[in-house]
Amino acid sequence: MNGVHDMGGMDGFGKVEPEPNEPMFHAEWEARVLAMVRAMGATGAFNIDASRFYRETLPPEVYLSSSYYKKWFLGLEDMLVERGFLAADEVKAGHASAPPKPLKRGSFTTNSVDRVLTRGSFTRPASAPAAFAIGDRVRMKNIHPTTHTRLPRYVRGHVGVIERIHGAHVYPDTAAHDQGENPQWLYTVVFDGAELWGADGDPTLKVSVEAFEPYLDPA
Amino acid sequence: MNGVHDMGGMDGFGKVEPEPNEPMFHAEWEARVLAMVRAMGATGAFNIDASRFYRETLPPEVYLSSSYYKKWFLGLEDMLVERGFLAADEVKAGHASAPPKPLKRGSFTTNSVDRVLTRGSFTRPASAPAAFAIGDRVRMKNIHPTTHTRLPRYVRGHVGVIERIHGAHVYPDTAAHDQGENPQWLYTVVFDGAELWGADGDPTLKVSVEAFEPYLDPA
Amino acid sequence: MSEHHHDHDHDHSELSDTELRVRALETILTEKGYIDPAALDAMIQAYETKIGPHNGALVVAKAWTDPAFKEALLADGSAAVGTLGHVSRTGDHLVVVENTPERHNMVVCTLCSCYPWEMLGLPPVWYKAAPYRSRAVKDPRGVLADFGFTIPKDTEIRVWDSTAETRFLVLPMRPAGTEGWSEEQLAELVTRDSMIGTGLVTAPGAPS
Amino acid sequence: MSEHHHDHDHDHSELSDTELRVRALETILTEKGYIDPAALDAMIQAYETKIGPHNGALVVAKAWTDPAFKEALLADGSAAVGTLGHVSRTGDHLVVVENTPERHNMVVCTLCSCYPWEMLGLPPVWYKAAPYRSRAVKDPRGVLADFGFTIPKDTEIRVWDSTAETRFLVLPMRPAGTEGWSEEQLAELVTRDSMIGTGLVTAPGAPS
Repeated sequence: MNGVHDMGGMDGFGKVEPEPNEPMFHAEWEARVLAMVRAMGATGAFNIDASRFYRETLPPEVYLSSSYYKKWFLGLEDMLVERGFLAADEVKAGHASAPPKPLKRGSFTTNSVDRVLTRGSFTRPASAPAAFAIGDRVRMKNIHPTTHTRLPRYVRGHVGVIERIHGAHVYPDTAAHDQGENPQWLYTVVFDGAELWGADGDPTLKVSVEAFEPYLDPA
Repeated sequence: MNGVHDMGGMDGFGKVEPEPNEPMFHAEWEARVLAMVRAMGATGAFNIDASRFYRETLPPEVYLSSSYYKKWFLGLEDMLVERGFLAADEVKAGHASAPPKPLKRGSFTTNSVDRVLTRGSFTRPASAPAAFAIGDRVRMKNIHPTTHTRLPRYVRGHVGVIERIHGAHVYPDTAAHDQGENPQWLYTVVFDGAELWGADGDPTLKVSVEAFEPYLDPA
Repeated sequence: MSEHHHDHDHDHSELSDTELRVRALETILTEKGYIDPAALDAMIQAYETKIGPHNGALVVAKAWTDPAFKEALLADGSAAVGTLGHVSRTGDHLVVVENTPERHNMVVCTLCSCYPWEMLGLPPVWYKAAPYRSRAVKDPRGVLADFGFTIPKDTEIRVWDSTAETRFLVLPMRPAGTEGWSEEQLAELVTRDSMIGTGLVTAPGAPS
Repeated sequence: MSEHHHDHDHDHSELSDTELRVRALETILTEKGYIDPAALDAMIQAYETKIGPHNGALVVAKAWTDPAFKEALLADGSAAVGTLGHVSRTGDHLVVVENTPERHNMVVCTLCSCYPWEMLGLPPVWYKAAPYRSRAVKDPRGVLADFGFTIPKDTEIRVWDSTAETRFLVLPMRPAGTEGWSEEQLAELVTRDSMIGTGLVTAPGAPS
């Protein structure tokens, strides 16, 4: 979707403000939100792509005015209600009142912690050879799905060069919507700054994105 | 600038909500804001392009969460302070404490009202013949100025056809920044929906923008 | 959810904060001698009484009943409207676009809120809000559905994005069953939304 | 102005509202039997103690002192890091990119907040906030200026937008004046920001 989350190349957000000696969490609830998201993901209630999509579909003014973990919290709550793990009236009451929904991978217990701390692999067997080789010129497709995609707006329609091939990976565009892992070849595609930003761009700039094969046309 | 104001083609803002029997103003202060903006514009404190730029440069989350006239108010206040018509401490105090700055076209009095109600003309003599003719195919330039522009992101890089020629008009990209009227030929350029939105686009859709000649390359 | 719906100003404490700030600004501008508040009153009164969709409706009704006027209107909106004594101050840049069974026109300003004030009055909140501005150029049929109507699926939809000082007025289709009606009667039927392209004109009792 | 700076949560009443909602959700998830709060405690403790930029710093220091490791690291980041006993759980998709006098690398995730947690810990607020995410791919030198440094004007700047599950770690340049230092000494110099590409590694007393 063309949401406000897709902010590469936007102006007007001001300066970057590094925070000296930044704490890991700015409030205790942030840690609980992080842990709940990871835990419920580990139970199989949702995958990482779905959780991103729920954050992206927060109302744009909420997305832009909420802190990072607030967005995580709001996305989590929406997702669990919409997928039937909670009822809206339970959220309102602050207590469970309906039976739980079965979890694909079971409850999250202390035995599950280790599994969460080990990062999963997104590589999958490929169903076909890679369509592109290192050095190939490709044009990013001009797609505008209202669903989840990882092709940012700022590269659509632009021509880049295949620089790396990462094997076939879970395809977020389908995985986010429970339409399967649908593995696709993943490439690093690199662009000249001037290709993306025109004559005013920094002449020393090169930008790459990680792009799935369905995003690419030969150029 | 690539601001959140440039929202053509964005997803996630929800349904359009028509309001039956909508009043002209939803609060009395809205009318005062409208009148102050028009009045101060008439004094020559700023032109319409500058006033748009000040609204565009409000913080994005403020832009998206403020009502229309609230944005007008915030932009007006910023603009008058930044251009030296008010001092920040006067705004804070709610009263004038420094001498006024001379106004190009004088104070706004009851005699000025009629002038405001008659819409101005933006046509100017052209300094050169039009570079394009009706029916010409043109590609919208891929420009990303951080300054004011009226070339929306969703058409940049795309190919359309010149449909109408409106004569030479004041050029907002310079006028907004007090760099002169710099008149440029203005065209209606029409695009197929599929050119803008790809294969998922409505096949019956055509979209046009009003485009100044510096935005266009032959295609 | 519309921008209006989310408006922080609807919170009472913030509303009064805005009110206070607006009053303070007017006080300062007055004390500086930049403006006369009475002139603002007069301007607001003029907006409230002189402009509005009745102006556009008269132009549409005239076009429906006077083929020569219609031809002139489509050729040069500003010039044609200028010939009508009762509609004034149109400016130089009015473009009138005609709905037909083959083509439905719709007007938007994706970048801000450009709108033909002189023909239609001040724009409604939805016209200036993000849902309409964002979707009109990409999903106009979805937008029309929000207004409760559909157009035939093979009708071309032409969206005019008002990115400059040209201003667009849609000339809607004259409804069936209005043969012989006077300009005044016809003007009564013409809604604001039909001149933006987010509504159709229907005659009472006639099939829409 | 950062997202953080504008955060509505910093208002005390809203903060407690968020706190209450977060607690309520945890209560419901617990009552439903989906989670054990003690498991959340254990997870948080692990994040607070086990991950962090010290992991990445060790990898960088090793690469500076062991040419074979460096070669392996640049060829396959995950495999090379997997050979180090003291750094674990890197996942399969680590890509290490080397800064040179000719090229400065910088990592961003424009779409969300992808970041090599296992190497660097949880990302800082600025990395996840709109100013960095929006500007890094268009005006990286402006972003570096916000961090208080510049790179030579003819050095290539390569920005890696982390739009998939690959994760990027910048291998910064080893500072002059550190000849003969041990891995442990070198690791002390390596900052988190230098491994994102928004900082340089400098040796104490050495010219930066």
